[in-house]
Amino acid sequence: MTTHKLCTLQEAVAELIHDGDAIALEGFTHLIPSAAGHEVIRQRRRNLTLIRMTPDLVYDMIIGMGGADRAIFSWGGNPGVGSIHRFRDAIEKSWPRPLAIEEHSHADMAARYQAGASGLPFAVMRGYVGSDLPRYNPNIRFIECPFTGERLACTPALNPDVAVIHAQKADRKGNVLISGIVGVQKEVVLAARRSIVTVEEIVEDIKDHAQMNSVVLPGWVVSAVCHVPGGAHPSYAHGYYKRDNSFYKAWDAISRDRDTFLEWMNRHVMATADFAEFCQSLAASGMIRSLPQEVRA
Amino acid sequence: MTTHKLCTLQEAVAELIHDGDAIALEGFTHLIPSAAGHEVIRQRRRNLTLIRMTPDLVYDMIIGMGGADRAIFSWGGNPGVGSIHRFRDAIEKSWPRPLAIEEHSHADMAARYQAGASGLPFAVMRGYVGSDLPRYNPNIRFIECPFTGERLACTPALNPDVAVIHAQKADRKGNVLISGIVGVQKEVVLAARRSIVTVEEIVEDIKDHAQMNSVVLPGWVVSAVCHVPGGAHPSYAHGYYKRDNSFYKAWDAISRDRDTFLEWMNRHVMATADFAEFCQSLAASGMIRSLPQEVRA
Amino acid sequence: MSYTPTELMTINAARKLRDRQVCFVGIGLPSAAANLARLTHAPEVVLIYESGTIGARPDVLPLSIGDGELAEFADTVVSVPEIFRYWLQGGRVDVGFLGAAQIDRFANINTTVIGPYATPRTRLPGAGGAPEIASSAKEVWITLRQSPRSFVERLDFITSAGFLDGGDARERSGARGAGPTAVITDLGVLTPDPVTRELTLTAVHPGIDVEQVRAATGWDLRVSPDLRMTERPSEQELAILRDLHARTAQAHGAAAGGD
Amino acid sequence: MSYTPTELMTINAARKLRDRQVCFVGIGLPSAAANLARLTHAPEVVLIYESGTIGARPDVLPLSIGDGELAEFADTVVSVPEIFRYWLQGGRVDVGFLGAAQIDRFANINTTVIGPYATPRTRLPGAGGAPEIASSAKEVWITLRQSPRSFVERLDFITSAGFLDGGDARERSGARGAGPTAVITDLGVLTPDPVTRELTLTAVHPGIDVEQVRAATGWDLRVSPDLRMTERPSEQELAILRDLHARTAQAHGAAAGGD
Repeated sequence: MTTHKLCTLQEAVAELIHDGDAIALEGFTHLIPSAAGHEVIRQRRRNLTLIRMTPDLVYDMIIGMGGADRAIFSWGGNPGVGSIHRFRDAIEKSWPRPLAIEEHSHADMAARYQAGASGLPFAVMRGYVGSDLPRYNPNIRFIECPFTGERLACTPALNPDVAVIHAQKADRKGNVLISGIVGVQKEVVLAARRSIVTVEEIVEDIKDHAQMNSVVLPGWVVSAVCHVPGGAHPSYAHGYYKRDNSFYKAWDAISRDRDTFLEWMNRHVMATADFAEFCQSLAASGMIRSLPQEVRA
Repeated sequence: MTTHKLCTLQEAVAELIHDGDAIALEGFTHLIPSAAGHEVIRQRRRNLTLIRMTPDLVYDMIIGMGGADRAIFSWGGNPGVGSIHRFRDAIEKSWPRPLAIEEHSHADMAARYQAGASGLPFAVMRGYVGSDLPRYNPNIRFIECPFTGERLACTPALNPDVAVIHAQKADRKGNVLISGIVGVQKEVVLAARRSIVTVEEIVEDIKDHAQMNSVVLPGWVVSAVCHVPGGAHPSYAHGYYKRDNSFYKAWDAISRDRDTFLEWMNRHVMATADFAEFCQSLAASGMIRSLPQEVRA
Repeated sequence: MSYTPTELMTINAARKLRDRQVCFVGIGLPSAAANLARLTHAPEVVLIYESGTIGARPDVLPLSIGDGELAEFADTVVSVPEIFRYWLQGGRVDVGFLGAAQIDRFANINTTVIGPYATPRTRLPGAGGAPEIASSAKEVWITLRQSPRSFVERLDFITSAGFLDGGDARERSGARGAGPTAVITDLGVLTPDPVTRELTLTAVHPGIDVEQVRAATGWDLRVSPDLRMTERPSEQELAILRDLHARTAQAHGAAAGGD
Repeated sequence: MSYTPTELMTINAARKLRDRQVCFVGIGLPSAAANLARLTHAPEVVLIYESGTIGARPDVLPLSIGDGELAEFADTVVSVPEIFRYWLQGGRVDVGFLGAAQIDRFANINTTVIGPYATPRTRLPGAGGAPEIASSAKEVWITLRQSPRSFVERLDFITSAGFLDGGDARERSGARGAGPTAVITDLGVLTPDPVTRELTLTAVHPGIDVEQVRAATGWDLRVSPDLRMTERPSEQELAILRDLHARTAQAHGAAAGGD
């Protein structure tokens, strides 16, 4: 890429995410790259394929703003709260546009990312026994073990155009440290053609912060690193700030109605220049008790 | 098992390793369970299938003492030195008994352990392209990707009867912490029906020593934990003692000749009661400059 | 001491867990029950969450499957691919503990859609980890509230297999494990008939009569001739459960506690 | 400054590595060359060893592929399954740098047996990581001493594929990457003919004449009409290499240094 590896989130999204791309914003409850999701919306990306094990608020926003044609996922909901209404509205009523879906199980999505990271064309698993999912998803097939004759499920590797994750720390060379619930983040970055990592903190040398067997992504496998403190909100960053459970609950009311949703998005996302302004806007409207970056101090 | 999870190595081998078992002593250069290998020899186990990516000194000893019928491996040598003579003598001249071999590549052995740990009957990989190995090993087959039609290698999962590894620390509940070069140790323990872990140190609670994402084997997946300080010698235990390179070199001379080998084994292994006595015996003969447990202090 | 139907269900589910069992825990009611077991009779139970936490010991109940609380006090935290491959598919899980939106008489469950798949009347969250939990754990327990809308004659979609069409259908399917050995509801406990595998009411909670359970079931419910009554929640069980919910509410904000 | 044939080979192999390339390093001569490159013109080269160390920066040369020195200063240390699956098979390696016991005219290599497989005259260590390094890295370099016993007309066993029977045989085999683009010996450098893929002598080291190379080759060696001479090792290269070996000898005991 032409920008420096350490760049702003605006630059990273402008350069690396294109209309029509298959993008995977990952983070399993922890470290969800919410700020990056907002930036995709601000830059009005269209016709995206959204890949994510658990499409939750971050994809509800993109879908409701009309950015997506298709979702590949294994569990779509607002964790601990209920439905994601924009996602359901798109599937059930094609609003604001139809959303095609390709549905798997968690074990399968994880295996598909692993296959993608491993340079394999497909993943093999014991899965979907007796489930109706394979009837509706032609990407779930079955093969026989060449040694035992057992029947196993298989699905194509996932290789997104762009992986986007949030992590705790990176250094100036772009080496990234992830800790706590690490989800599928290493796999999705290695499976993707390009990758953006937003981080809480830039440190001088990651080796001063990481033990030998820590989950580290070397800078040379990452396309861009952006310093976005609090960028996982309302998800959390272990060691920095907690999950904002009240925001997840508030989202239920914000997103239930199309107009309320649009008004909220226009006010807090489209009318703000970046994630810091978004946080200020939320704080000004009393929606968050404290900005994530302040939680840390 | 009837013995307590924390027990002596003698008890663990007596109870868990039987004649005719397929055993896997793993440790990729680092953390090789040498003391456990000696104990297998002391207890005169016979007709073993020896599984290991890199059969080196630890299997050279067992093979030379007539304990093995078969070896499954990917690289057999004395790292940085040359051949392992007892292994070669068994393959080339059937001394002291014939040794059947099943030969794979490193990537394949690692994948086979992964498949074993994953409850899958086989592993898929891009491998063996143009190699003669599949001509001589019927366990290497090829399948077609059901999506792309590509030809991929596959091999059966490895599920040893017993896995044996060495690690830095365990606690009283048998939780094991491994750090540094971690090799295939987690996979082999999870793939095996039973497992023995020898450790440098017993600590009160492993959580005081392990970060969240450290490589930890919970006590409930391990059959026996044995406190054997220095038990990886001449391999090393990161944070405890270094690799004894001079012993690896000395082994070349010890093992080249059948009688010299037998004399050495009888003197240092068969005539000693346990690993501590073995170390004393070596030190008394000037073969090691210092006992591993002393290196630590 | 009085108690709510949800407390009753949670306490009865918790009682089933034995100490040192390895339990793959779904979020919500299964998580509350598993942690209640850990805080009462099963201190060494091993709780695994699909977020990768092994040996989790949350002090408050997680609102999501990946709360930091789960990682903080776990024995180890591994990646999501690893948790499914080495730990679940690897055959190390004794009990898979699931919730569900709908269940049928053979304990198949639906968490995907109500109505046709392409044009759903209600779009549910989807499979998550359930299809493989249901076919890999040594046994499966399901906990949900009993009503004609949740206990249905015919599922629009089988997300995760119970006994499929009953009889030996599950064995023939290649699924591993014994399948759903218990369904714990707010009214009682259902277990599969050993031969037909049809869910049979084998216990009712105190104060619940069989007709009430029949009325809450969308098919003609079979009732065991040896129907027993579950034990009333003890004061200790209720106190510990309420403490747990109170701590949880305080940690997450008021609305997160209770159920 | 005078130098040994091994120093010459190591320095010429080191020169090929470019800064920031990702190199999967075999033990022995490849490791010495890759680290010399890192200590001279390629400080940001990424060295991966099959023991799982990524971005290794050993201060002394490792005697084994898994010395603690490799882990201590690495960017990260991953498991052996991961290094082969995510990093090598995943297509992230620019250069696979291998040694070999024997090589043929199409740069296929043998590290398995001399003589029949079932009744070998000499049993070699076996495949190790080489078959997949040879078929997954974007290109492969091989370094070994040139002699009629190592450069043979016909291999008894192909452990790892070069260009197989030559021509487009490698492409047809499904191997990825360009295959062996250079063989660096103590006498010179051989590169594959663009069409036939037969190894062709394209450079000799200073003081080596072509007849010497032909005599050390077990087949009728093709020589490039544009044969060039490699540059003499510089004083700086020799000084840094000798320092490295001296440090290594001191750390490992005298016999470990040199070659």
